[in-house]
Amino acid sequence: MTPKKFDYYAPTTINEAIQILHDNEDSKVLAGGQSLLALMKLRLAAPASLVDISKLENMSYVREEKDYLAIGALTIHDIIEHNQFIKDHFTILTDAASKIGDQQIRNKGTIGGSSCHADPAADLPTALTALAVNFVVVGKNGQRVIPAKDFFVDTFTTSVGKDEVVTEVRIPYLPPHSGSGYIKHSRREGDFAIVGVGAVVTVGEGNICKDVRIGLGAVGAIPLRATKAEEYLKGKTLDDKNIVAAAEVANDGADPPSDMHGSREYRLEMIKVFTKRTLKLAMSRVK
Amino acid sequence: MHFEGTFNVKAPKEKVFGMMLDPNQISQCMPDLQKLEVKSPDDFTAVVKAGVSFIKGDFTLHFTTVEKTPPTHAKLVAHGTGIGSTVDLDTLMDIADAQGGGTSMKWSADAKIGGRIASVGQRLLNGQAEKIVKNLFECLQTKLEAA
Amino acid sequence: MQSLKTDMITVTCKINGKEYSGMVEPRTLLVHFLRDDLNLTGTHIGCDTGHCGACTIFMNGKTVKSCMVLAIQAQGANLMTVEGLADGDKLHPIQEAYWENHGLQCGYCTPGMLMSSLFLLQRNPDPTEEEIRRGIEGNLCRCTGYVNIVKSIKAAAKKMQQQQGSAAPSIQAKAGH
Amino acid sequence: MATVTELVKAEEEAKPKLWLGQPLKRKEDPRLISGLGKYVDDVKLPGLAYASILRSPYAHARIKSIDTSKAEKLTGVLCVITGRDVVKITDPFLQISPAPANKLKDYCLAVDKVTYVGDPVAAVVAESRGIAEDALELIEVEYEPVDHVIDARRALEKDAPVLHEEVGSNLVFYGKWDYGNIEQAIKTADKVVKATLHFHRFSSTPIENNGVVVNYDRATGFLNIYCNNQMPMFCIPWLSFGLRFPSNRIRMITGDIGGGFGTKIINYPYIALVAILAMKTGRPVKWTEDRREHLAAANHGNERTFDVEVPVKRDGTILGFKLKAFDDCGAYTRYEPAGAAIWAQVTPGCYHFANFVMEFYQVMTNKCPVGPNRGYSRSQHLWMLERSVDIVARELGLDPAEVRLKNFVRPDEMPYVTPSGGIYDGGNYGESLRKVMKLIDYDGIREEQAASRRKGGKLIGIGLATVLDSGTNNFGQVKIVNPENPFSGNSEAARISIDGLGQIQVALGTVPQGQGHETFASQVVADEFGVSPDQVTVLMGFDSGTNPYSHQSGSYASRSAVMGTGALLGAAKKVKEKAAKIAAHLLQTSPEKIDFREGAAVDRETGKKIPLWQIGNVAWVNNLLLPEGMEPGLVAINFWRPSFTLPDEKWRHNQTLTYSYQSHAAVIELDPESGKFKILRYAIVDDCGTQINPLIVEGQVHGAAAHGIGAAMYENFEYDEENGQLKSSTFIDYLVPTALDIPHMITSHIETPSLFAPKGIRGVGEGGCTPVGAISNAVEDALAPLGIRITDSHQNPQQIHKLIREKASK
Repeated sequence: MTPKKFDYYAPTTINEAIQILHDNEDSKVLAGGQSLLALMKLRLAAPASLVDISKLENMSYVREEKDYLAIGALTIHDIIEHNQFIKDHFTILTDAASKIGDQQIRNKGTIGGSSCHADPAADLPTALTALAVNFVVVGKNGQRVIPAKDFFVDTFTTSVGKDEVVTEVRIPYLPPHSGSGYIKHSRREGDFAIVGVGAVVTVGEGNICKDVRIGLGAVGAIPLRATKAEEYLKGKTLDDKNIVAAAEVANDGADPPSDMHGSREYRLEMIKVFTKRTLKLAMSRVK
Repeated sequence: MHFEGTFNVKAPKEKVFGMMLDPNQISQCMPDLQKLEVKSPDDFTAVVKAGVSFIKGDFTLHFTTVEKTPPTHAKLVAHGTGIGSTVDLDTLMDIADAQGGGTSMKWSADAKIGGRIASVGQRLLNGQAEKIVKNLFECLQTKLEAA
Repeated sequence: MQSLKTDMITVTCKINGKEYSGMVEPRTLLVHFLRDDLNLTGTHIGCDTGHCGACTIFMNGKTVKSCMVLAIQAQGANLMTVEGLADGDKLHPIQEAYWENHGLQCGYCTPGMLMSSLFLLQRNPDPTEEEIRRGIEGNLCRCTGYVNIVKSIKAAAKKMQQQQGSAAPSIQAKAGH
Repeated sequence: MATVTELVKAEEEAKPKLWLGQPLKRKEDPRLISGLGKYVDDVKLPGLAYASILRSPYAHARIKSIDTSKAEKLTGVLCVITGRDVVKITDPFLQISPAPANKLKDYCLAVDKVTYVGDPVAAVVAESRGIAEDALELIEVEYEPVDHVIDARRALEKDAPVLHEEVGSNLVFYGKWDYGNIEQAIKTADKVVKATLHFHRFSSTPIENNGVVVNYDRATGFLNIYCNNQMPMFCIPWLSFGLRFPSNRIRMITGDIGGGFGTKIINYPYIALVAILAMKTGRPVKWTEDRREHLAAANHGNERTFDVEVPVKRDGTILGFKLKAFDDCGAYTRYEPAGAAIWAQVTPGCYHFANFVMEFYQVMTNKCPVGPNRGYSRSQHLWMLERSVDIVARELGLDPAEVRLKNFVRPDEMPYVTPSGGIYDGGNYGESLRKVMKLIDYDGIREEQAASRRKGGKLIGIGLATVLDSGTNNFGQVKIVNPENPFSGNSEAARISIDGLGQIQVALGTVPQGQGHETFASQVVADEFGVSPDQVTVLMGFDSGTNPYSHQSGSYASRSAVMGTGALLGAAKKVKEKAAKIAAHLLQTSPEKIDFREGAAVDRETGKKIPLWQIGNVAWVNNLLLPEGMEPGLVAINFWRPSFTLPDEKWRHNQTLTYSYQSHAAVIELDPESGKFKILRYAIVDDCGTQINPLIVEGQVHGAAAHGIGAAMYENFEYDEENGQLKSSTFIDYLVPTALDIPHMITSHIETPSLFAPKGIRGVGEGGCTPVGAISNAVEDALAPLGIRITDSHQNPQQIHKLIREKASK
């Protein structure tokens, strides 16, 4: 299996990268390549030129900034999975990263690449949606910041411009008494989700829900927020009764696809089941 | 995959029928038209660039009108190939007077996709195919309203 | 900046401690470069989509699937393949363990399996069964049902601990540590 | 003075130690763990060119036109061929079907019509893989889709689309097996249990795909074929007649093979295709199948639907089985309809009933052709039996273990003759079931299950299955499907030589794919000559230019250990007889007094010895010292065949030589909210008679079980009703179980030597796909409180969830 021919560029600075993307019609950024190269080998994707940004420096880091945790776009899943600060404060991200593909894929795949690939069934985009992260994007006219809710536009499509590159993911710190988790329902652990649910909760006195964000994967063209369930829970006690009631409306607005592993109907049901479980998991981790 | 829809326009039946079977009009509503060869109004070939995001390529679609009873009914059949895949599309159009004036256009499309895309893209296929077909008819509707 | 059109380009990298270089197309996969151009046929191909792990090698200290990496991406990289595991005629403890515990049958997945075993044990010298199974999740085997592979890795862990890294450092050097 | 223990030890050492039965480390492994294995894709020849194949995107369509001109013009392309070219230079492959199905015209490329997604349409040879694949994109094929059919029953209907007009219908074979008196049994039964059961499509998908390298040597006129076919010499008639090429100039070579499991038996169309390309281009040509090609078009296992009626007594006694089977063999017959008869090896399974009727239909559909796959054709039948036994137990309110124990054939009945003429060669089925139940603490887990049912929540299920693992087939069976078929029995060849320096070399016809033939053969031969296995060299792989063979040689039907040992013992006997004569002549004693010990021929009485090297020296180069009139050389080829018979008028005959058996027990925990379940405990007890090498036996048992677990829980070739597309055509959707998906297996053995096979060895390796039964039984057991019946061999969580939902809504 050989990809179609393409031109290859390996810029060493971000500006070079942007220039090449700008100058070359039908060019595509290559980060970890764990999804893109497979599609190119199957000859479903055949970009005329490939811009390999893996040689760019200072794009792989996990850094504690004042208001947010900054993760470099070229940070591989394996680093995220094992980062202690992330484990302590954003367990949802540890859950998601550790469930991506397998060890070799986690050794090569990057958070930026996975986000830009925007497969609605992938693990990270769902978790990042629940975390309401911001994506830092650099282009010809400098830098801009895209909130997760505006980042994912359609299947395999983001709001990142043709000659822009994602450089960093910013995760706002959670207030005290927060907990989070991600659960993937799939046939085998490393598979794409039949349904993936990420949840972040913040509670006050007596487990009153101050804030909750629920991200849903594999339920439409892009990762969704279960807004109706979120609304239901806000201000209520996060107990089993309310969690179950919220889960019942979690699939509101979801439009899942069908395939041999999960029909539309099955996925709509699983959204409820796994929203319930993920909320409980997140609650169990509140600290 | 089966898709269908109905829309009403002011334009008279004949006009609607005419536009729905006019290769030049239809092709303008196809995704990213590359080339159009019209042998006859009932037999034409269009090359379009279609797909999902960067997973796209040129499809050569050969259209023939197999049923035609002006101005109320027509059946358009298309066979096409591209990126190691095949597309077979059966489109039915039924045109009638709408209650309260105007014309109602009822369409349905059966799409069969085979080969490389079907073998890998199963999870994504339906949604994207639906988008393409729906866009096509929405585009025709706007054209009719504009006309 | 490395930039080229679709014509051939030279790749130079270190494999199992030796310098190699060759001409490739940009689209040449690393696994084909290793097998077809450098004749390192120990690394195998079992699927198209990065699921089977038969092509697993070390790239700059981490295991990757060499069918999911372009040859040019290995420019200047430090690679280790199964051919670099033994120290001359002396088998690596992991190889011994697979042999002694019947951790292979047809042997086709074995080179990749050995690479993943090494990565796992370098990182976690005393893994639980669950950790072992997770560590080789990216390597499919159709002969053994994994039972004796898990057994082999447990045995290898013991051997490597006993040897107190006498063999390990040289491997790690080769693996780019 | 020597202590008692020392004396005992000395005594032990004095006994000749047998290598047979030792857990010897494998001789193959050093090269395989060092990356030095020699697989077909590793073969490189000067001037090697690469082939790539264009395949059908349609399930069923006419080819209106193919335009290869653009592809031919691409730089680096050497040649492009289509079905139209192939028809001119080759003949259709042999068919083993009866008329009219034998009229089927099967070529290595589709001619004018494609009949499944993946059907080869054209082939390109180019200077590189990449260019060959580029060229495929430039071939323009105009198809005219026609109606397709992917359901076997539907394919039999009068108005169903017909795949191959020359055959006239989609029926390949119909046959009725009728033993005892089933109607009488039904009359006298307390109850007749009925079910319709579906066995799904899957395949063992070896990690190494198919591959072929062909070098046509114009100087010698030889076709040198490097491949990974499991029965290369069995393919010769297909290749020779198909290619119109003399069989005595076709040389078949295999090296290490990256797994086969039966799926590499019917790759001869690809061998033929590459041979044509090599002859056309005058270059050595390599084709390496990619995974998508393998999944779509290599070899699926038979899909089969059963209508089942089981007359039973209230106490659980099974009086018989009345069956209708619809076997879906896909778009071409290839090795079929062999599978339409091979299930009959295990007609009653381990059970005692005498009344049996099977009406068997084998049908072509627009899907990938099927062929042998680990447990070939018996898996389906054995699963049906095990599923039915559990359904019987449930309907009678009895414990499934109790029903099995009640109906098992008893040890005191061995050798037991089955209604279809099978002769079981010993075993204790009851003991193996009881043993496996102990391993999972059956009674304990039943109590846990009861407790958890009272509590609610996760559902625990327990599944049992005891199946036959028949080995060493009698090809006489294919005369059942077509009396004209020119094969019967089974045979294998071995050569042993002691050279001029006394070194022992062994060559076999068996074609290993990881079963350790170099190791087991060394063990067997070492015992014969009183040497250590290190002193025996066994040629790796197979080469018809250097290895002895029969045209039934190969690794299939769990036969190599048994057939190989039979052939080796015969060859050793011949060599030893001659060596003994030489030794006796040199020692001036009689051959009868000669033993072979510690690498020498020893006079039993005087203890005088002649080392093997000296015997070899005399036999070959110092031959004036040979006894008067003895021919030089010390080498023997032996052909061994089991004593089989042809089927009688009711198709009764012993259909395999050995009948190993296995009992499996699975404990699962099922999540009713998602339908997903995991295995909590898994245990296996197997009996393959005398074990040559327990390490290898254990490995085979593990591997077979993993295939069954994969099939039951993950692997499924699902086709789209609407357009006949294969939904699982990459490893993204065809789910091969990982180390996280296969549980730890507790294994134990019973060792009942075979009553018929050499050294009491029984075949092992296929395992009868036992887990498919154990797991579907466990799933139904978990869902028993809801009264759900499992009728499919594949357990997909969404399907289980659907069943639960349907029950809940009632």
